[in-house]
Amino acid sequence: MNPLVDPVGVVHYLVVGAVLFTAGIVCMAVKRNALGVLMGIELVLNGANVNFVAFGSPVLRADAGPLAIDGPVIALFVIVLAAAEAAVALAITLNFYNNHSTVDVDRADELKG
Amino acid sequence: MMPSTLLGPASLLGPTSLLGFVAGGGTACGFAMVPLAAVNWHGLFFLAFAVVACVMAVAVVLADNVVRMAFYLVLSLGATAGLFFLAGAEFVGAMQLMIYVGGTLVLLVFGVMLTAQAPFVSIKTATGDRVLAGIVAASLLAVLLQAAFSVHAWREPGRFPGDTGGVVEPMSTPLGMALVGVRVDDPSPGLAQENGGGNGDGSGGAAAGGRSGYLLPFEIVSVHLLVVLVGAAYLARAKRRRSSRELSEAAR
Amino acid sequence: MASFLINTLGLPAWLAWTITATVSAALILNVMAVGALVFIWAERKIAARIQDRLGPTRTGGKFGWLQSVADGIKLLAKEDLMPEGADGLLFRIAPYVSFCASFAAFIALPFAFDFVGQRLNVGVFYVVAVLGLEVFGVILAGYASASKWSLFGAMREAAQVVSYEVPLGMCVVVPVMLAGSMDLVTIAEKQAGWFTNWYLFHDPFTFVIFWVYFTCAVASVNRAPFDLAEAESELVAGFHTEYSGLRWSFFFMAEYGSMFLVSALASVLFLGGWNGPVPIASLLGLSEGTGDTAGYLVRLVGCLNLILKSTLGVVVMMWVRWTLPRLRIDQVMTTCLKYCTPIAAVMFAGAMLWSFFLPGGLVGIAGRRILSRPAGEIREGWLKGPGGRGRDVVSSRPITEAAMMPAPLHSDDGRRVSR
Amino acid sequence: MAPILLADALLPLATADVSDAAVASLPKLLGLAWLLPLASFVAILFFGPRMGPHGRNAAWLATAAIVASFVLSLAAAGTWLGAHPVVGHAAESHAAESQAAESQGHHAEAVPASTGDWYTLYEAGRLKLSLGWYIDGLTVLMFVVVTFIASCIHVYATGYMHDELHEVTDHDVHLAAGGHLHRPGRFHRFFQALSLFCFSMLGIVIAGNLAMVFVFWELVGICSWFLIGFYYERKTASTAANKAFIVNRVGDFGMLIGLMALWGALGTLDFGRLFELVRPAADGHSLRVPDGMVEFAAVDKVAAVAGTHAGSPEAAASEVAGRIDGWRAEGIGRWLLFIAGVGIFCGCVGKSAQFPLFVWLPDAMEGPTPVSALVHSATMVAAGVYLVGRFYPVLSPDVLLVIAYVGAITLFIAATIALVANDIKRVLAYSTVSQLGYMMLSLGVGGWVAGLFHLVTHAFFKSLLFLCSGSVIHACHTNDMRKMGGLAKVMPWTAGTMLVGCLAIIGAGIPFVVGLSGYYSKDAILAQALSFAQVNPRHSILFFAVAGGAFLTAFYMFRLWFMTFAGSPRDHHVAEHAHESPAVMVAPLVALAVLSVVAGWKLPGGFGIEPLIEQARPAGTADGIDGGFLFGGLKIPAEHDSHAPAIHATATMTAFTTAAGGVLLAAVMYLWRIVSPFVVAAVFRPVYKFLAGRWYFDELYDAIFVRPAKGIAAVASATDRGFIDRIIDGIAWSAKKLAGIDAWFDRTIVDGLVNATANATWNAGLKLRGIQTGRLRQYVMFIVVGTVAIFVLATLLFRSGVAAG
Amino acid sequence: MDEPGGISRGSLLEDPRLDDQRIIEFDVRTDEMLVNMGPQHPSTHGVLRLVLRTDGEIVSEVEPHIGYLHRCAEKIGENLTHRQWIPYTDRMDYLAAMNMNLGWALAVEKLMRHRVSERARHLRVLIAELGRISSHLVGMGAYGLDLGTFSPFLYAFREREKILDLFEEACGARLTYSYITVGGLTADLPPGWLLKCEQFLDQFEPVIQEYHALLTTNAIFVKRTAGIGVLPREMAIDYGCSGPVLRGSGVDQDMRRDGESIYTAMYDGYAFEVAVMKNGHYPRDHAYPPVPSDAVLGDCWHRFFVRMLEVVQSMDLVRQAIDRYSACKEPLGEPLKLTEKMPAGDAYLETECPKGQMGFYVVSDGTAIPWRARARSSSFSNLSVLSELCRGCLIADVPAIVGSLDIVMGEIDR
Repeated sequence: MNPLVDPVGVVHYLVVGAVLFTAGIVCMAVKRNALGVLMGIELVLNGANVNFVAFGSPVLRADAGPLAIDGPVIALFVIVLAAAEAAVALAITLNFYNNHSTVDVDRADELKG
Repeated sequence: MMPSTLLGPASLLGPTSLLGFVAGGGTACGFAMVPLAAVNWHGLFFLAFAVVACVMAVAVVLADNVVRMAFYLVLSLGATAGLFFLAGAEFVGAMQLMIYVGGTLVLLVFGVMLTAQAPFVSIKTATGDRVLAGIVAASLLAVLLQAAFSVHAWREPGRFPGDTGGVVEPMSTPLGMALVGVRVDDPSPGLAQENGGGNGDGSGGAAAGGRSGYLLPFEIVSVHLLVVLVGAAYLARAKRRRSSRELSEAAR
Repeated sequence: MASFLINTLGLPAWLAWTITATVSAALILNVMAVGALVFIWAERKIAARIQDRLGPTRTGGKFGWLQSVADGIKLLAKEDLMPEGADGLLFRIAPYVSFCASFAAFIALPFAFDFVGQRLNVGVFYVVAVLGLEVFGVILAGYASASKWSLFGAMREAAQVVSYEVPLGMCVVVPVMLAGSMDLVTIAEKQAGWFTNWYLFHDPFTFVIFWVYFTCAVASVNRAPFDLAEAESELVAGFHTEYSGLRWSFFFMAEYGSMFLVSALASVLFLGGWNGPVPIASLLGLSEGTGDTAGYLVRLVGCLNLILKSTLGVVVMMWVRWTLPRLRIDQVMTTCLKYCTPIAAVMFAGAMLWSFFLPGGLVGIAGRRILSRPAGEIREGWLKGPGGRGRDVVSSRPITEAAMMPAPLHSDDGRRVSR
Repeated sequence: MAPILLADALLPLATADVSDAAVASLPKLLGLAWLLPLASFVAILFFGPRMGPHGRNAAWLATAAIVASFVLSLAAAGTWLGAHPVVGHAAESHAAESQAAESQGHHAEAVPASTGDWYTLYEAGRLKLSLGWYIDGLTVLMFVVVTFIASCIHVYATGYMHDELHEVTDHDVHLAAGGHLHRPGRFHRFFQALSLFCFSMLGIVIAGNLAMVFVFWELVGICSWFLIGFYYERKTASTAANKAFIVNRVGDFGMLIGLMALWGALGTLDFGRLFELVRPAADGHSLRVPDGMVEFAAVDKVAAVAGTHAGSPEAAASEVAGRIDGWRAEGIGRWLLFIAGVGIFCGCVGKSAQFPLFVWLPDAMEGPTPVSALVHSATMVAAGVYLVGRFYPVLSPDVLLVIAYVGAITLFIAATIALVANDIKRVLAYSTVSQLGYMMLSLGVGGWVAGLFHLVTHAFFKSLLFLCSGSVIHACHTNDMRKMGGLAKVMPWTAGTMLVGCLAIIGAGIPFVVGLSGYYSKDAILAQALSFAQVNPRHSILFFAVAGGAFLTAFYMFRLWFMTFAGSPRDHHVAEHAHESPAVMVAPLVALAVLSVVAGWKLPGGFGIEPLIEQARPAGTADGIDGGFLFGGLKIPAEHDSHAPAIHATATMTAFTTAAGGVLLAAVMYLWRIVSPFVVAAVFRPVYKFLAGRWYFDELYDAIFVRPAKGIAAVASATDRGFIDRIIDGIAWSAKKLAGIDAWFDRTIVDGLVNATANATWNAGLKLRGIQTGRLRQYVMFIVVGTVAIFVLATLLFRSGVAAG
Repeated sequence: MDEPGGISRGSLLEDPRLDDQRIIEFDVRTDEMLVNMGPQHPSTHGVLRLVLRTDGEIVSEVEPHIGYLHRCAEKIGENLTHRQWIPYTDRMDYLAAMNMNLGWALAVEKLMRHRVSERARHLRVLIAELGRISSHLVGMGAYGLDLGTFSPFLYAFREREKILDLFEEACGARLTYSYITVGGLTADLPPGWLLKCEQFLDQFEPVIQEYHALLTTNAIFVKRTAGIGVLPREMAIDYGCSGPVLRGSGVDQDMRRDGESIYTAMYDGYAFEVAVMKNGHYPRDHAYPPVPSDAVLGDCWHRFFVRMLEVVQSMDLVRQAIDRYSACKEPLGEPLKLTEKMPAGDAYLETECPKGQMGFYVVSDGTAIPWRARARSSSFSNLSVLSELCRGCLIADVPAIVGSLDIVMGEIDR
């Protein structure tokens, strides 16, 4: 399983995906800047994407994996939707900034109990 | 080899140290034990991209300055695109570069600039929050890694792409066909026969049988994008503000 | 080259590949660096000629041909300044980001048949995508300089490049559609033969869209009249106001590299790539696909062809720069959104209809395209592997049996489909 | 025959070696020709009001679209003819040759139709809905004819609808407040509907299956509704539109039954598949009840067979297959085939205004005249005939006989009504109905080519006649022929072209030498009817109906022409204002007039419309059909039998004499006025009143359907109010009382409980709101913690399962 | 945001969004930026410093800061004789030093009620109009530079060099001439000069069409200038604008025609038509390109175009002057010897310089040294209107507008 000698397998990608995912989660949980939270979301989506590509890759699995072309297709959809999500999130952030003069998400607590 | 017993302590140390383990451990044993001729270049590039992606992702977490965060994110996403290329998903990789890194992040940076006021460039987070998030994230990472290693089929090594510099199947054509509803990668015998007869040029009726294509999701995503475009433009639209003079006149 | 090393010199495979990769990278780096030197000199001379001057005449003896080298030495010797309030890391790294993006795009650019750093199946997209990354360095530079003029330049650049990627992408898609491939090598191969086979002359729509592409390309590499990001009369020097010395020169190298790149892309997509207007090689009975000396010679001529065409594009860009005033930012955006994008869209639709109804093109008679082929045939072609797609690609690169075989596929009932 | 000539000129383009590829391009060409009007429709729908002042440019867009369609159709015709040239039998229709040679000559080699699907909408099991095409010579011809006439009418309508370009004062609408209706012009909307109509009509023509036909059939219906009700503020117009729509639905109901019969039994609606099933090529394309229908009809026997082979379906299936021929011989399934045929024909009855559903067509004249010309003479009503022609191979002799009789009745009734009508457009409308009857009759008696040939020629001269009448109406501002007269002097072009139209419709010509287009088509029908009558003497009434119809046609057409154009003006007010129409209206008239003259002719090479239709003849129908189980001893004669000199000469002479007689009588009564029409009317007062009352069909339907329906409704309403409502009131009263008791219970006990619960919830909520911190980042943490918890739990609980994976 | 150069916010509007009725729409709430354009900036024509208050790309206010080139010229003038001050006038509008010399010389001559000889008069016209051409060439070329096109600048300088060659031959200097002086000129023209001048005019005439092609009618140039920085007629008059700036707004005023008699007498017998738009068109005695449809009277394009027309007009005047000068057979006459005794009193005279109306005021107490010497700078008045023109424009329009005003800081700061 050493990637330097053995062929790279799915699990290697899964590890990378997991790290990206976790980093994204931490980013979302730690950043007070709305744009930082947004970046965390991008990281999370990217981590998921890595998994999709890995599952569908013809290289990483000798048997082409059960997802075959579905993997990249879903990854594509994720990318596209991430772009859409980023646009909307940016718009929301700007709106928030217009109304509150800050991008600190901790200040967006008007709906607290 | 990555012994799963190491996962326990590693998860306690948080994502950074684990990443260090993955990268450092892998390289160390690779170079120490493997003769140079046996080095798997595909794997080496994988390691390089993976390390960049992970380190930069962690750097995003650790950075305070929002523009630097964006910069690290670009590097992370770019390295991920490299991973996609290595996995044979060239089209996805190119798309990742184009849309994600190119489009999304420019948008982000735009946002950063619009809000790049001195007080907001770096908003500090309480240390307690960081520690708490680190612990929770470590447990999440542990769970994810456990899941990744738990399925035997995923642990099987992949194929050597050969000594051909990584020439793999072109994926864009079947991908494009799948997006318009034709699954060329999935031959079902009945379908081919059905298509052969009847139709004049056989262009119709290919969507039936076997795995379905992605025409419908593709269309939905198209419409979704349009809606998002309109919605985003609406949310961030120009707003009319009445000047104080108008307001005072209205009050009178 | 790798096969040569392995087979003739008997080097181990890993060493052969490493050497090959290093040589490729070095070559491309040289294309960029030397290209930048040459183009800077050419820009000086061309500008001078346009402006009734002589330009550099003495450096290096004649024609001032060493002027760029002298400039380079001067830049190397210059003090590397950084403003006090700058973000050090980003300020230092920004020029390299720009340069790397421009450099990375060269990897997929074919200079002739098989003269390509890494042949990618999605070459076109890759080049356009990576080229788009160049803007990132500019934005970082603008932000990190802690100068308002730089920030202005960076914001303009961001808005401009993001907008122009839309029509640029649309224009690029047209040759992709006509060739049925995103592989730059394939696209160029499809235009082999007389110059009438070039996609520029394929139909009226492609002819129009070439000019749209060129406009958008000029805009996306920030050349006049779209050089808003560094508009010297408004923003002093825009995003690189605070840069000096080597870092500044990296921005310049990136700019000239990108200019060459978009011109080369235009050549590959519309002007037949490395195929000359007259197919001299095939008239003489030579083939570029063979691995012998004649084949290498033919490819070398093709390489010259492409470089000539690209240089022509660069020269036209310079000519434009020294002739036209600069547009205003809102006019730049108007040009993009109100003119280029709709024209590109309409031309795209037109080219699509044209290739559907008149698949043979205006003059040349090409085979039936992938669009008009029934799905079953495409599937068969795909199952047969890369060699089975369209025209048989004669490749000098050794493709092992394992690589030829796509991943085995399952039929519905789980049985392996044997081929 | 200009379009065909043009198409001929295109022939060299389609050389033999590319013919296959050329034919393969037909679906694209015709598909584009079909979709262009749709594009125009969509464009006008969204941008119509913005197209120039008052949407003026919408007309140009629509016209451009249909003209482009026409050009594409011509190209398609050229392609088709290049691939399947019409050659050889130049003189065969009039100078009879040896029938043996003939039948070996062109009947033997059937030109295959091009079929296929553009797009499959839905496919599950046997049900397949697709957009497909069925292209043969007939399709191509119809495309050319429809698009050509539509082009003419588009051009014409740009002039005719000119009033709609600005504010319109509708003098036919009286407002309650007094005065007339003022409304904005609807110029673009007219062309919008016209484009949609062209699209739908072409859709019917190109359709590759019955489902698609049905869709466009209904689309044509709705377009007709739009166009008839174009002046929807007028009560007459809106009711006429509704009438047309509802009457058509009656026919469509029958059509649905037919569709269900076909699909239920055969599982396909595809033309090519249907024809193959009904007339298998293996069987020499002879008609037989398909296996599916037999099986479907003999469902109890199949069940019995299945019962004997319980447990082995394969054996049962093979047994059934073995026995099907026997069952077929028993006649099982014939009824199903009959029902299918009659059902489809029902739809055609509605659309083609056949007896008894013809009542809508005359009323439909409330629409603007171009609509009448296009929709209700040349194309939409032709759809029914076209469908019968297209569906011909599936129709059994019994169905054909039904069709023939319906056609005969229609042609006679309509012709008689036309005798006494005074509204110029109504005369033409009844004439249309009558001519459609001709076509149906012709198809019914086996005259497939004759009927469709008449369809084409009729399309030319009837649209011509309508446009002429429109021109007259445009000039006189009245529809009433009694107010016209002597218009030939002021409107020479209109009068001349209309005379050509009248001559064409009565089939004028020099017998055996040359004639106008109607001469050829009508003679063919007559000959076929005569041939049929000779083979089946019991049904010789059909021939007499045709011959009598020819006489009546001649009479009323010339009555119309004489009353309108000849003599001296009757109403000076009208005559003073009359003027020739603008060039944009006259040009289509001339074009159509020329075509009305030449459409029946043949080129020296033997090319003509009739041979082209002959080429498209469905396989197996050339030699006539024997059999028929309902009406016994029926034999549909082969069509080329009617070309025998004996039959053909008789038919030609009959046609000539009847037509001449009709014209003569009309001249006597309306031109020379030797016999006063009023005197005739007075003498035959009961007949006149009967005819003037249009055979009282409307009243009849009113009495049979509308009144009983209303009566039943009244009874139901009374029952509802007097009986049911009472019961319900009583129930309601007692419920109210009960509710009073319940309310007390509810307030005290139930509410108490609920309030207590609510208080508890409220208090709990107050305590729990602390969790809702409003901190985004904490929520993320909660999510992660939750996810991890679920994973851990799942792993603990389903440990074994995960480990196995 | 730090406050550059110690400009306090109070000197600018508090929040223009709230008080300015015109700005009622905005998309993203952005903070305003104060940016310094100049004094070291490529397109501020010297050492002008503009403080821009911008909201994104939109300029809400421009405040010019001047004085970086102040050299106390007027104060120095109170310590020198009338003739000694002439070199100082050279350094005011250093691009049209001849016209500066002429203005001061005429003012002093007005004080002394002196008339120069005919030959000197025609020579003065010749030199002054050549000076106008050279000044406009710089203004025009530099304007192209402001809009981002470099080549026309060099084309303009190529031609200007030839004029400077002529000047050098006449007086020995290329920038600061001190050629025209009180009572005449320092020297007569050398032999053969007129021929060279005519040669220059002949080859220069077709070059103007080149400028029109590259600038005046260039689509991008028109887009950048037409309708930008519109200076209404009334505002131009109110702010005391003059010269091409004033005429570009459609005001028909030219000191050569409307000035005081001592100045207008210089142009007696010369035929020229003031370059101003009247009844919708410019005087068309030469082949000019048509006015683009989106140009508004008073915008940058018109200001630029008026200069282009005046170049041709001046060429015509130079030709006339050459004819008259060579027809004059009388001697040029020596410049005045300004002795101790000067008439007491004061004199003020405005002349039409290339940049506008340049006025010199001299007060004499009877000694050889003026009691007061003052200059009324045309560029100064023209610059004052900048704040009005730039309100609400884009950043890229600021150089376009500044360039169209064609200011010279030496004249403003003195």
